[in-house]
Amino acid sequence: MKREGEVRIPSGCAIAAVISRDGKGITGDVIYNSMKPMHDRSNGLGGGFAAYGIYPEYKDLFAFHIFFDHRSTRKECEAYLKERFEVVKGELIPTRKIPQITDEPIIWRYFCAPLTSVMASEQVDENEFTARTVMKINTEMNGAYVFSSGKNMGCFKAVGYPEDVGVFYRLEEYEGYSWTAHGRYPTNTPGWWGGAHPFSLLDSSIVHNGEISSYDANRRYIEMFGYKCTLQTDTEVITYILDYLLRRQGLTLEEAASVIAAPFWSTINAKPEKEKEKLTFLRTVFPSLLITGPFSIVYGWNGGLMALNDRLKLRSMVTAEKNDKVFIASEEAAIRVMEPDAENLYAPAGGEPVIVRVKEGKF
Amino acid sequence: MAEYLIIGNGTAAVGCIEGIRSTDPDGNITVVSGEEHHVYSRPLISYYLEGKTTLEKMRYRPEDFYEKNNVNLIYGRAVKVDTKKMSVTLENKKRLFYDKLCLCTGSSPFVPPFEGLDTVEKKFTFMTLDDSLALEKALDKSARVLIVGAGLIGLKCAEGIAERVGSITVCDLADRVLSSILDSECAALMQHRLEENGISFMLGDTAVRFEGSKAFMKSGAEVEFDILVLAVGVRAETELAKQADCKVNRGIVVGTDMRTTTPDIFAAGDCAEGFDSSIGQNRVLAILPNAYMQGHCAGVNMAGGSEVFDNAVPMNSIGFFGLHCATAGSYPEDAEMSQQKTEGGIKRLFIKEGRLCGYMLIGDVCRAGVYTSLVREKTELDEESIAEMKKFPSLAIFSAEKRSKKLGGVV
Amino acid sequence: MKEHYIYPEFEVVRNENRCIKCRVCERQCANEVHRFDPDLGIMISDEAKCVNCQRCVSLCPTHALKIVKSDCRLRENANWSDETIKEIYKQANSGGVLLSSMGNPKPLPVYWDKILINASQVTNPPIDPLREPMETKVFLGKKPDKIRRNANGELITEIAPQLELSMPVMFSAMSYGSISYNAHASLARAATELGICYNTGEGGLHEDFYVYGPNTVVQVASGRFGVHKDYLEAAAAVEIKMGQGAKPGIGGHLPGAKIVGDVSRTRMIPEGSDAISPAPHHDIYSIEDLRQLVFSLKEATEYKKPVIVKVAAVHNIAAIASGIARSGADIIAIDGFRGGTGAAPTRIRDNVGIPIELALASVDQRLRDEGIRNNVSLVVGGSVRSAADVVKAVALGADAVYVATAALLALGCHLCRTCQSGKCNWGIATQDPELVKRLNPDMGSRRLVNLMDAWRHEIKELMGGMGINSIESLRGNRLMLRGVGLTEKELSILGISHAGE
Amino acid sequence: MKRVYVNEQWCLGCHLCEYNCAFANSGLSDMAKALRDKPIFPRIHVEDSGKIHYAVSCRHCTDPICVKSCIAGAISKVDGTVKIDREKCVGCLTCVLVCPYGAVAPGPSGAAQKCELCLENSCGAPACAAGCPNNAIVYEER
Repeated sequence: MKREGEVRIPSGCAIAAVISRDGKGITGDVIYNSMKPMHDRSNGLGGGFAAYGIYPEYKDLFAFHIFFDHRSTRKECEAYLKERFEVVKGELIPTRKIPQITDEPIIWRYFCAPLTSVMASEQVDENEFTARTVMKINTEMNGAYVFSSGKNMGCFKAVGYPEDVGVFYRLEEYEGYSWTAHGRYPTNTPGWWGGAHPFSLLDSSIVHNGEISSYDANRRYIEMFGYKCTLQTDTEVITYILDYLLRRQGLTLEEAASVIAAPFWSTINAKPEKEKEKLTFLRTVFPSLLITGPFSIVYGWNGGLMALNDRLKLRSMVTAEKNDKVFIASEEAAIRVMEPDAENLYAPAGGEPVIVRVKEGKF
Repeated sequence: MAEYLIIGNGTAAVGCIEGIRSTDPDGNITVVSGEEHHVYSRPLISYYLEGKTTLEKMRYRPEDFYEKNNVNLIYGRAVKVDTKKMSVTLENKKRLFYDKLCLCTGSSPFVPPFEGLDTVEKKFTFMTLDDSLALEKALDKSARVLIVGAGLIGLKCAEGIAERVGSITVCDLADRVLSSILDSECAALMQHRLEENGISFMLGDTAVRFEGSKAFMKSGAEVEFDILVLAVGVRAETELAKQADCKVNRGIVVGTDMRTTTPDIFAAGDCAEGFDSSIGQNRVLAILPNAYMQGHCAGVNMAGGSEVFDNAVPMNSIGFFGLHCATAGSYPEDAEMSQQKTEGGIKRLFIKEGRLCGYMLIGDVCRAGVYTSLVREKTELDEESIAEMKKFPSLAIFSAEKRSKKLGGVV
Repeated sequence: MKEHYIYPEFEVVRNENRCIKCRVCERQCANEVHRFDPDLGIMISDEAKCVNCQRCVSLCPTHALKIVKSDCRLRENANWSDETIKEIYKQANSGGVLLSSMGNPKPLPVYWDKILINASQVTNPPIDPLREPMETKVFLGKKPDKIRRNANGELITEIAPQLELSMPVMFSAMSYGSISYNAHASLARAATELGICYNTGEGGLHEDFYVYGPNTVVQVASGRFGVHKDYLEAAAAVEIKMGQGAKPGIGGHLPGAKIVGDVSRTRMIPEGSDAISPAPHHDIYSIEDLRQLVFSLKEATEYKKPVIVKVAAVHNIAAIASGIARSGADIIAIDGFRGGTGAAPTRIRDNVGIPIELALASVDQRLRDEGIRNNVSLVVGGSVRSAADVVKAVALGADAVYVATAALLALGCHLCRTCQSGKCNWGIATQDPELVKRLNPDMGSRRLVNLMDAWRHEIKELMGGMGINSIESLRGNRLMLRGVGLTEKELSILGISHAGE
Repeated sequence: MKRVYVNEQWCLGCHLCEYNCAFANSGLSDMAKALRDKPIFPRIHVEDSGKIHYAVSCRHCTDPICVKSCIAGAISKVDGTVKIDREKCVGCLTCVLVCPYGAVAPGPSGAAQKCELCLENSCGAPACAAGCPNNAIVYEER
């Protein structure tokens, strides 16, 4: 069977997320337990998490999480990394042997700082430099796959049910202010660890439930700007789109949301003149980044989360609050596990972004 | 509520009723009918004899006409008008008061004082339904009929009875048939068709004396007959008008609003002498369409509306044994005549000062109304239009702009 | 010299049991095929004059007529077809270049028909266009590489001029002269009602149609007919015509007989003079010359109107398009080899150029590979025949399509392919006032609007099936296409997988 | 009320309206059967004058002179439509004499006939307009 990247694999999913607006620590068991009631939304072929604020001691270093097929690949990859980065620390990611998770690859993490001289010669900033490195490894180095590359954050994913993946990675031992989770229901994957979600680039991560119909339009557009959609997954292309719009074009989250889940022209035309002008501009300039077909995503970055549905709301997604915490999940049941007394349960409308910033963005 | 009184129950009366009702739905209308019939069309009496219509179908308006128009119909003969008291007295002494009076008294046959006429057993005039019914009783397959008068009435009578009698002779002092509407050449065509159908003519000749079943002609000839029909002419019924002090010439003089010279009295139909736009002066135009339109105009004005009928022209459509003839307007001596012969027919247009003033069509009368309207409207025509008009009657005579109004607008 | 007799191509079959001798066929045939014989009391036909335009068939009130292909054949020969042989006879008779009209009729591959469209099942939902909004609006024009903000951090929303279309279809260039006033009126009115554009072609813009300017693309072709300031200013966009799919590499020739009255005035050339469009623009012998013309036109229109460059699909189209995309043009229009024409040498029409499907796929990919796809919008034409073709073109990467033949068919054209005769019985490809009036623009525009409304509905249905609710998400979405019966090479050029993959 | 209107700009002079009219009023269901090898008596006629063509049929005048002129009282205007009672008509053709459009003509029996908008035949709406290939004849409110 072909794995992700060789063929486009549709899948259904479960997603969940929690964030503390005050930036308070939340342990990983909170999020992986929330996936249990949504067990049937996954099929054991992929589960994963993104956690923010988990590496405070290395918060200024890029944290690479990498799967290796083989020891020799690790050596080769490490050599390449060292050509471009100062590797401050490299270690195995601690895991727990459990019967539900098997056939694991070699899983390492590296805390690195870009070599300024190399970076200067490429005339790019550290983010672009790091992103290029990730693309290079993932497209050209067979058997090595970088699945996390942000600062003070990390993705953890595996083939298996998400609640088991959480136990496998000992997530209860990590404390972060924001977590997202994903359980996957792919229809024809052999089960490749790299194909599990979240998908991330730098500190951006995406968990996504849906199957977008605009995929190839989006992919062929975004690939003009140096991105390579090696996995052929929605999550990958959405991550790149957001990276392009937010980091490269400098759009705000709200603006980016109105590109990828653009309001209908009839809605735009009913807006006040200034708003109308802006929305028309965004749809005119970035028509190929409109995403159609069902999706519910939670986009994570250092300092916040954004939940967004496709403009027709073809996938379920609810949000709720309790004190400083905001919860997001495909089903209310997941939220009730995290916080039985959650309040202000809300189903965001299609195309309506729900944006939560830690400490109102002054994080 | 206004009291409208109409003397007469013919076409003009119907026009008058409908004219009043178009303006005043409520006023009281009284109609005095000399004939004890529902309103019928007098020109149909020959068609009745011919079998082309029935008494039933001859009704000019549906059975419920009076009812629907809320008209009080009285059979009787009006004999006296009192303009001071504004009343009309009937033969039976009944007095009817009016606010507005319309005289639609029509005309009656003119019978010259022939010597020995009283010796003729079967003699008829041909004007009313009763005339027609009386004549019908006298008809038989071997009867010899002498008709005095080769005008419209005489000839229609001839056509109507042709299949029901043995022979018909028509005499007229004029040298041609239909002398009032046709010139000699056109008349000859019509005469020919009549002759083909067994009718004989003695033209330029007329009866001067009768003895039983024999007529003695001016020329000295003698004609034996069984039935005599007198169709010499008609006279407007103006007696009441005279009483009312209306100005009367050949008919009751009316303006283009159908008022007589006496206040509150109107006149319409064959009794009236209205404006003939083809000659620019008043004259009696005893034709049915004219009667209706005058009646309608009178009715509207009686009811306080304002209607003007100022474009009456003489016109006739008549046919004998399948040969049709249409005429309209006047035929001034100094008009240019454009002539076209057609198969068994003829077309003559009389053009003067860039206008069509009259025409005669024998045979093909298709779209004759286009010509009639040119006469009626006195339409000014340029050379191109005149050339087009000479070809045949069509809307091509008009400019594209005028045509688009006619065919693309509400008319 | 007596010419060789060539048996007529068509036969007129009249059902005498149905013919009522109303003579409509006689009155409506400008080729004078039908005639009433008063002595015989029947209608008779001169079949040698018949071009099979079907006007008589269409108007015969009792359906007593049909036109059939003559079965008088030469001895069968797989190499020497009847048509080939008859063309030789014609040329031997006349010594002339053979002329034809409309698009290439040869049985060359139609790739649209070898491409199939996807639909959603289970893993994501099809969308019902009757229930959900379904958007077809597109903006054609150059898109900025980078957004800009003002001092307050607000987006600066000014961008290069865009052509807004309610659906990704435009009526392509057909000149006034090659088609009639009423055909132009129909196209202009329909485009306006539909919120799309029509194209003047190279014959100028009749003064009556300036009112439709916001829905008009004006063309500047090698003959520069009718080009002046007001003409450029009236338009929504200006198109430089470099070539035409039906006759790449050659110009045009409208005979002086058609340069009469309004046509002469609109083209700004004397009555009766032949209108010759040179093969090249004589001020464009290279790509840098094109750039100068593009900017001349932009200067003339104060950078307020997008400039389209139209080229025929030829072998090196991807590189040509890349050059155009860098020339300052806002839109590239590519015309495939099946595109129509009012007159073209038969040999050129039938043998020059390449299919639009392949040209489109390679151009779209090339511009993406070079990262300049956003510099230009891509409009393709050359036999887009249905809503399915539109959907396939957009999924291959087109921003919009140009249709002309389909529009003419809606106006009554029966593809008899004798436009060059000027005796179009349907009032389209003619300047004879008696024939021109046969096309009532009230009906013509209504039929065009109907056709496009129908296509719009179908496009929405197809999009809905794919789970796509806006045309933007279809553009370049080649995953929605699969090939059938295509070689690896064809699939790779089209950038699509084979059905079943 | 809806009437038949003619725009000569679009009339091709094909005369189809005459045949459609004759067929519509024939009471038959097959046109060939109704019209083949017979003289036709349409209630609309096309006038051809050089390159100008236009069809003429009853205008259903606001103030119809034919109604006023009919000697038999056979013509009436009902709900805006001018109609001829063929039973009452005696064929005197006074209506032909007065109609300024030439829109009345004798039918096969000699009785006058004219367009009655196909309201009472099986078409239900004017066959001339429905069959006009160029919308030169329309049936609409103006």
